[in-house]
Amino acid sequence: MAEYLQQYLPQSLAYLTAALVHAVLILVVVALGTLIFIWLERKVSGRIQDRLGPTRVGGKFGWLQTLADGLKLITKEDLRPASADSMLFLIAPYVSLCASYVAYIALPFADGWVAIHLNVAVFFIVAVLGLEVFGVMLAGYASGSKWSLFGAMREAAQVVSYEVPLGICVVVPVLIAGTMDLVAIGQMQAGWFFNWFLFHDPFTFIVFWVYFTCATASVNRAPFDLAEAESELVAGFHTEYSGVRWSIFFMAEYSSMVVVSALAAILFFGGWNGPLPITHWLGLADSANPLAHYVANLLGLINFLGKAIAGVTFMMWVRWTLPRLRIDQVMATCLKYCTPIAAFGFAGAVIWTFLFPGGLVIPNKDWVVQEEYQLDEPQAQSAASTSAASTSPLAHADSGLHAEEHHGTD
Amino acid sequence: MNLLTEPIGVSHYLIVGAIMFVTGALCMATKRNALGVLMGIELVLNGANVNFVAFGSEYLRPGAVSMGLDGQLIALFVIVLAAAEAAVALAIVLNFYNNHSSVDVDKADELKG
Amino acid sequence: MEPINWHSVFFLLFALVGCGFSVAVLLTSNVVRMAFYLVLALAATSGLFFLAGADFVGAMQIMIYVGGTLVLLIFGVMLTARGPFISMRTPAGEWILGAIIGGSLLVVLLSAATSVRAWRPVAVAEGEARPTATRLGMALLGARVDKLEEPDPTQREGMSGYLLPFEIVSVHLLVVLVGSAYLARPKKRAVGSTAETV
Amino acid sequence: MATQTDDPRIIEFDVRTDEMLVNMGPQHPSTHGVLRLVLRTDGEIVSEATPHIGYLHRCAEKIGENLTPRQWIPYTDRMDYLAGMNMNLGWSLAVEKLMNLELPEKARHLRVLIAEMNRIASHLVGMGAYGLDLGTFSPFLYAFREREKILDLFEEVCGARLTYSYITVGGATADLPPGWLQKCEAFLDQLRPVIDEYHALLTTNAIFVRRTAGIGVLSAEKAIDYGCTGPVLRGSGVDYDLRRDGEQRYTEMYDGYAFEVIVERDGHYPKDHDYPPVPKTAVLGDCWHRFYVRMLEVMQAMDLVRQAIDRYSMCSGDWGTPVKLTEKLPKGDAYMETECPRGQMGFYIVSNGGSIPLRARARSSSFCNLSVTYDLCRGCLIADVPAIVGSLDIVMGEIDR
Repeated sequence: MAEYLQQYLPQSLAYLTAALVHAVLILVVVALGTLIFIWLERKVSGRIQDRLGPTRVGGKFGWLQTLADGLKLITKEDLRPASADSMLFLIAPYVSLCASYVAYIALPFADGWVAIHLNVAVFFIVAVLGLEVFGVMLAGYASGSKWSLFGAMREAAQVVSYEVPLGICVVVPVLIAGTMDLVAIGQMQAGWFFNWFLFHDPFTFIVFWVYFTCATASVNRAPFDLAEAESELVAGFHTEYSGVRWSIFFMAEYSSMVVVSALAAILFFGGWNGPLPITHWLGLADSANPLAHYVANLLGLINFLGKAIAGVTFMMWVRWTLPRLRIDQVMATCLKYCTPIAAFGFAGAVIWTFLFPGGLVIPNKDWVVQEEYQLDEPQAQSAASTSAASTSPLAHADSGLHAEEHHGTD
Repeated sequence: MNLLTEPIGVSHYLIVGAIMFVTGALCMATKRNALGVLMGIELVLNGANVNFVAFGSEYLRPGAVSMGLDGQLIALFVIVLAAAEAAVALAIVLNFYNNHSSVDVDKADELKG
Repeated sequence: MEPINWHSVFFLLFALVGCGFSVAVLLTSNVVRMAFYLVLALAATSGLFFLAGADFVGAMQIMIYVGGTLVLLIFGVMLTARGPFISMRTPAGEWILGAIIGGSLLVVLLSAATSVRAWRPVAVAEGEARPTATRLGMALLGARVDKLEEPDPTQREGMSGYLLPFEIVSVHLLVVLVGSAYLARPKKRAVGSTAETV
Repeated sequence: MATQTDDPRIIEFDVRTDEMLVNMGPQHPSTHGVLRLVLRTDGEIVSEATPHIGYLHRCAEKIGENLTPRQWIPYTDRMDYLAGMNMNLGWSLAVEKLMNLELPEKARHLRVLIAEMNRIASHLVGMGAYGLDLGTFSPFLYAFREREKILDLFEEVCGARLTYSYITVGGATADLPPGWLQKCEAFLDQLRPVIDEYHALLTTNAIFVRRTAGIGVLSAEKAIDYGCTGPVLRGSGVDYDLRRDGEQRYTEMYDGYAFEVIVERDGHYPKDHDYPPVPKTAVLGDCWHRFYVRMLEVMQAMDLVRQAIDRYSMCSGDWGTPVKLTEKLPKGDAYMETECPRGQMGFYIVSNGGSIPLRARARSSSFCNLSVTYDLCRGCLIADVPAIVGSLDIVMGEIDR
């Protein structure tokens, strides 16, 4: 893109524009996603509770309800308590949003459709999501309210603890795939749905549920929403926030929900690969025609977003069904159940991959293996096309990984 | 010399590392809050890490001149040990706080717990 | 006009953020803000690591340093943040002394950093840096895949791998875990009376 | 996480933190109206929880000294606004006792029918709001959905949905409308399976059990000492229900009705055969038992309503004519206690012979039940405070009057 723009603009401007376009694209995904997911949450909760949810604004289904609410929030007064540490109070929501926004950078939306093709993408996303806690802690401390401080302390304790089992769970698919590159992990699960890592072995199946539990906890959703437990702490860390800043916390929460669900989709549910290898049958995925590849990717995008939305909806279902845990029970759940189960699953997956390398039931195994060897070429292409705005060493960070892997294991 | 057009070398990284190291050392020297001292230590370690990564970077120093992976490996060890150090130091600070109801390091002059 | 080197631009950005906030850590007396500035400084450093082609170390920096260590630190700050401790001022004398020593140290370090010819910038073709995660992992397990082509056999032997340090660090972490749990263990104490540690 | 050890002077702690004074309420999502709890906390641990009341004080008793008993009936509605019918009934019985009025049989069954229906409605709110206190929203709306149906029925009876003023001195203001009994039976039929849903969502839910079992244990002795009544008392295992043990004028209303007092005997509750068993972690007198007693009382009330429907439809004659608005009261005083959904609600009336009483007083059940908070909340976690206060199921309108 930058190269294309360079024909018309000075070089520096061309790169900046290209970078801005990418950044804005992701921001649109975040913002639009939040709008849609808040609407979805209200619809889902409404249906669960025998209500209709929003019905008026924007037609029959209340499509525009969130937009109307957003406008209302923007016009609201931006309150700041007198006892607040004003600088930190003002910055905190943006810290939260940044953390979950940055995670999108390494998230592939389809085969090769990723802002920056990192070869440590899994690690990067998990690491960056962990930063969201800073916004919450700063908000809690800076508000100068005791309820906020309680919320912040709970959040800190909870997120730090849950990062341990979450990390172990994430390592399991990485271990099976042999790479931390999300694009490569996605490509490995192409084909039928039993190629998905969820069905790779019984241990990954267990580990997925642990992952989802820990992910729910780490993005602060019920039944782990201790930091904002409204029946105990009024509203926890965002008690003192109003208007735009409050809605930014909301945006951060929803966008990180999407990130963890999307990560689950890639790590366990085959990412952009549908349950049936339709694009393969149609010859779209392997076609040399760039348009066919584009169509395949578009289908993949729909697939991927569908899985992510399903994950988020599942979180909503859980939220509107279960009571909230107490803080000591949350910690006990993490340390007594999630961590040992995740560790057990990890050990099991290690043994399984050692005994049955390449999985147990993959009838068209040759095809998958073939895919693996073909990795380099499309990846180099995608890296070149998508990473124009990124810095150079990052963009090309991936090529040669697999060659090296075989080299190393020999 | 135009910084925007010139390539970046190891020395640039070393300058950043030096600044971080010195601010960290000064933090350790001047802060009275034990946690501030701890943060100074983190800065010092971080400054050193910048240097290691710069020396090990194949991008900055291609070929055999580079430390290669050793730089990055040492940086990794430093990060891990810094985490360990922070955990222990924090435990000490909290213990100190329990005993003295203060985190002022100037009060830690008793040589007994 | 010379083409802009984007690598340098990003380096400048991250370097300025990193150095700026480390100085801010030094200058502020509010311990919570200090922690916040430190977070930003360390995050910017991880950006520098990414720029130097050390993507694994960069992610590690975010994950462990920023996400783990600093959350722990802020936790400690919040536990001990009572009125007088939030901002403890340093006497002016110490500042002057510190500035002199720090300034001279900085001068020494800077002159050293800029004077070595081998550390001067070299123009490197883009895309030369290769992913490091696998090689690092292999090195930690004792196999140096990056040194296989080492022409000097003596060097090849000396840099065989990091299995032993890796194991030592693992055990060390365990020890630290136990140790810090021991240090911060709950103590029984009678209300009202002073030290009676069990 | 520090918890209290046996010796109250020894407190285990990880890090010495400052004790904080936190105001929970009067504007707080889970304090059931305008209760203000002042919490003294050490981190997450509550070392003291002091309830402060009076934010809803409306001088109801003083107003009662300036109105005739029938005029004061609407004020009793606004005491326990979730169980207005029971309040009307209590006051009416007190006045009838003073006037020594005898009611026709039909009025007796009508009162049982209406009072038990209101008990169901009240317990449904209590259950839903308790779910809300524990952080689950949906059961609240499910409970309100059923309560709406009861309110619809009440609306047909008396035109009001919350403040009924239906039961009055001398009987009720009107007879039940034609066809109402069938609707009522249809409602009971569809409520029965819904109750199982509530059990699935709350009573047997693992998280719910972990949040409530063994939390806020109120021993039987302490419950009696504090004057707790109603489900709070029965949840502690004390076999006491005014419908059986009360004054004769009240118990004779329930003469011939088959019902068992909901109280635990040997680990079992009456009528709990098709119900989930008591979880192993639950201790008699904890939040779970108080909640469970309420759930079973809904079943009990449904039985009573069915019996009342049968007996009411068999009666002929008068439903009880209300006394004149300005009927003269005999000189003297009378005190009458009834079993309201929240416990023992007493009304006291003193008259000097005029039509306006000299004194009108109320003994509030929620007031006594609330007084145990201080004891129960000591040493618990902040999250347990809403769980404990919610399990007492207080209504501030009744406490502050």
